[in-house]
Amino acid sequence: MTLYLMTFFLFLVGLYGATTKRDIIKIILAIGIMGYSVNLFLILIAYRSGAIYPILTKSLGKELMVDPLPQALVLTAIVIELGITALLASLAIRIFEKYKTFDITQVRRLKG
Amino acid sequence: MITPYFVIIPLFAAFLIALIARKKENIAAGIALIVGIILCIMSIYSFVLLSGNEGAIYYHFSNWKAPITISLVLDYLSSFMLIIISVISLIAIFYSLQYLNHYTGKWQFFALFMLMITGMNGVALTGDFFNLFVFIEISLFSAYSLVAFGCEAEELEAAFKYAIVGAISSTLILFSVGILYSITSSLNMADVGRLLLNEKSKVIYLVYGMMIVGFGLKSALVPFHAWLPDAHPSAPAPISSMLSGVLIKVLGIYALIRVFFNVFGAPQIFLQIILILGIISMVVGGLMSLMQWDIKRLLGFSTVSQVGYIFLGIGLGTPLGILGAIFHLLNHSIFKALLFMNAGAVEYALDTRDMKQMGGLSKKLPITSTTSMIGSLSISGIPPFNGFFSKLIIIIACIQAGHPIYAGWAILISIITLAYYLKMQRFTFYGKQNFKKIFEKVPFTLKTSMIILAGLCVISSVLIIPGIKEVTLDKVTEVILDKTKYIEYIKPLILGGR
Amino acid sequence: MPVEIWLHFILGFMIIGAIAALEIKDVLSAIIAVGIVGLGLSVAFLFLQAPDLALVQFVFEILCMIILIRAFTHRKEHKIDLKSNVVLVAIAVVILSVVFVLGIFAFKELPSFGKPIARIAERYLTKGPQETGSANIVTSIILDYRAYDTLGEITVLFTSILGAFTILRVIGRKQRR
Amino acid sequence: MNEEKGMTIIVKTITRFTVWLIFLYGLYIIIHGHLTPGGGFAGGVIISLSFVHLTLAYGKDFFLKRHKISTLHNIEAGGALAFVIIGILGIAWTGSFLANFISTGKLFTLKSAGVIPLLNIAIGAKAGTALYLVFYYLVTHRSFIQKSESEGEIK
Repeated sequence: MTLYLMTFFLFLVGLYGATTKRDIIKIILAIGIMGYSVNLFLILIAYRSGAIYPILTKSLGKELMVDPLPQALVLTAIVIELGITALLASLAIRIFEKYKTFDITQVRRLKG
Repeated sequence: MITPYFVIIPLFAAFLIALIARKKENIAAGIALIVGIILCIMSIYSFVLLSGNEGAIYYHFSNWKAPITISLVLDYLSSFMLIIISVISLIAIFYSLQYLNHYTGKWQFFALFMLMITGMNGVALTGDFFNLFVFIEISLFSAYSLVAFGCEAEELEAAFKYAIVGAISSTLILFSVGILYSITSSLNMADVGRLLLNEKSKVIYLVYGMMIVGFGLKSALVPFHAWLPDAHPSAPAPISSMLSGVLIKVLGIYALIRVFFNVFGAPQIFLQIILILGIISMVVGGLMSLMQWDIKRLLGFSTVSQVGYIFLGIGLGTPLGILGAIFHLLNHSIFKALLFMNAGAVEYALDTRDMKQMGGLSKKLPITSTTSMIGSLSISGIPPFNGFFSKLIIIIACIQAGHPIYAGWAILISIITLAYYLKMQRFTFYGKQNFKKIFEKVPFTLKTSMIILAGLCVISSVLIIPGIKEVTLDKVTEVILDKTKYIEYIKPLILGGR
Repeated sequence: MPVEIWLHFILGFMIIGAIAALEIKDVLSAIIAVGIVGLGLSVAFLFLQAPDLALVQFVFEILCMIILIRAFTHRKEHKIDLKSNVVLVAIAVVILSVVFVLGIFAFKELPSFGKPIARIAERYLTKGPQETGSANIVTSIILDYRAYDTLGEITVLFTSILGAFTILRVIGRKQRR
Repeated sequence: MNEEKGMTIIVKTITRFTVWLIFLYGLYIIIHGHLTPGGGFAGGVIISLSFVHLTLAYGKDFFLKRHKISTLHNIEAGGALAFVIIGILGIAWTGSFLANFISTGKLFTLKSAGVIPLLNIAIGAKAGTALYLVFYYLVTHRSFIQKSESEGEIK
């Protein structure tokens, strides 16, 4: 329970960074932190006390293993996170070229 | 079994374009056009096919049975969304054949377009929560790149804002999927719906909240709408019409309907929230549109307002309200695509989007002017066109459900809609001529696409005639309201093998 | 020591690292701080019996750090002593604290740590190796039972690379006449 | 760090030995994905890291003298296409997309698990080249575009 709450807290730290920071690089890092916390949460809910990793080896008999499904999901989620980082980084580089700044409050030709 | 091909064909096309058509732009365009036609035929055929299959076709991947693997569910609602996606995207592909003359990187455009269709088709078909998340990401990633396609400063800025908002909302959705997995130990939507029937924990409200915020951000409900008026106008015109016409509907509205009606069983708290937010977005979007001078920004805010109508219909929760919402969803995708294409044609001819520098275009661009008039009249709800009927149904549904005040708001905003579209017509196509010269005539494919969509504005009103309504729109409404049928099919297969 | 205590320790470390990354003024230090959070995550995966993920997270973190450092730190003009808007920070802190308090009530209802329901998991664990022939059950899930997700995953990667390539074109529009 | 010429002679000499180790480790991870931890994606990232290593040590032009960037693009799209084609072959054999249509073989041997190793190799080829391409475009953005414009690669 406290572990879940700490993960949730990490998620909210990331959300705080993504909504309030002015620096584009900080926003990208904050999005990354949110991704980490979700991945950790998915693996936390998969853990079974006293269980081992879900890979058979010849020497092992029938032992309790952790839930493998969330691990498969997190593998996909990590790749997606890498994709969004790459895309955001390339957008940030182009924005820097055009505006000569990483300050989101000065990147403001649009009024929305 | 045609179900998986809706994803496989555009995906294959995208990879093929990236492999063989990198230097040959005409081949890329040709592949995209062929795929568009194939998907269009397949989606209409799928709707016909359903009547012989008791209204639902299930497909399981990798030769396993449902909760173990991912299942695709093709029912009337999915098929309806597939038709909207493929028809609008076919017209948008045709439109962009000549619209892209002024852009570089055609093959990237068509490859990303194919990936966007892949993502949306995947979302419309999937019956699995995590798979929903993956396909949302595919279509969003291509949407970010296509918004920034012109590589101008404003476009990059809009794409960055869109990407940040999209990343936050996707992370929220993934978190809520994790919580759902923890309390049910399943990812299949039907299975989760079945297990939640006798689940009374409070954590489900956290899931509701996260899902409403997550999908609300994608469908631009009002407290979460700030990205839309930047992102949609910045894209090239065919992409604007895809984003406003189809993407927000599939990723936002369709996903919300599927998750909350078919899986969670339309909880009352959800309906209340959606109803209130829908009315707020209707009003705010309408009032903001009145103040715009950029023609595409005006259309962007108008989208916020019309999405509010759709959510008003859904939030009522009655069969009539949902019928109106579904019909308005279809109509809005047609006329908003048309209006964005008109704006694109004007931009193509004049190289500006400022309405103060236009005026008197009706003589120079007669087809654009006429079709734009049809689109404007449809969206503001003038009788012979489709927008009138869907708005009328929503208003009647409001009164029937005992909310005459909401009906009043809907009528008021409808008048405001007429006002700002008349303003758009007055300053763009009629009145004093303010532009210096027309750079270029509107090319053939642009004209043709606009004429087809204008025709559809009239034709789609046919769907409401008794007799046709029963076999089309009513079937879709039934799927939304019938939770038991959606979750039923999973029962005999629990933990089955091959 | 039991796993829980180690995990509390690592998570605390990650939270501190995350806050540091968001508040540090220097770009390079901020990126490295996030890198440390990611490596902490990798260690946490090891404790939670997910060696696949620990490996992927580890190499992913290295690649991400290289990309971010090379992309952002050689821009000399960039200064990062930006103050956030005080009102915005106050609003965000209030809203997020409310969400956190609501979260305390909600997370109580989840199955407690170490005791998941694992309904479908049993099926994968007992029959997976025989049915797919793969000793690594995570691999058998991502490439056999749920291979469609993996197709989606490589498509996401493909899209983001194509998108980055599209965005990094220098000239987006041809000159108008 | 000089982008054009790379690092000092010491770094270059050590790189010459280590880069092969990294590359082979990545290959091992990909091929043994169904037996040990790791798989196509992890191995692909490691392979791309070996390319990144080369680029950092020798400067960005070193790698491209040997392999044209379009080859990497072809491998990337080809890997993705191979995944889809294996899936479609599943339809042809068993009637279900992405089905495991090769016999699963004996557990714990390299030649087991049907199509899983093939899919791992496809993912590895795709991820390895794709991630290197991302690194390459982001880091050498400006000069790459100018160079390829003069060669007429981007119109």
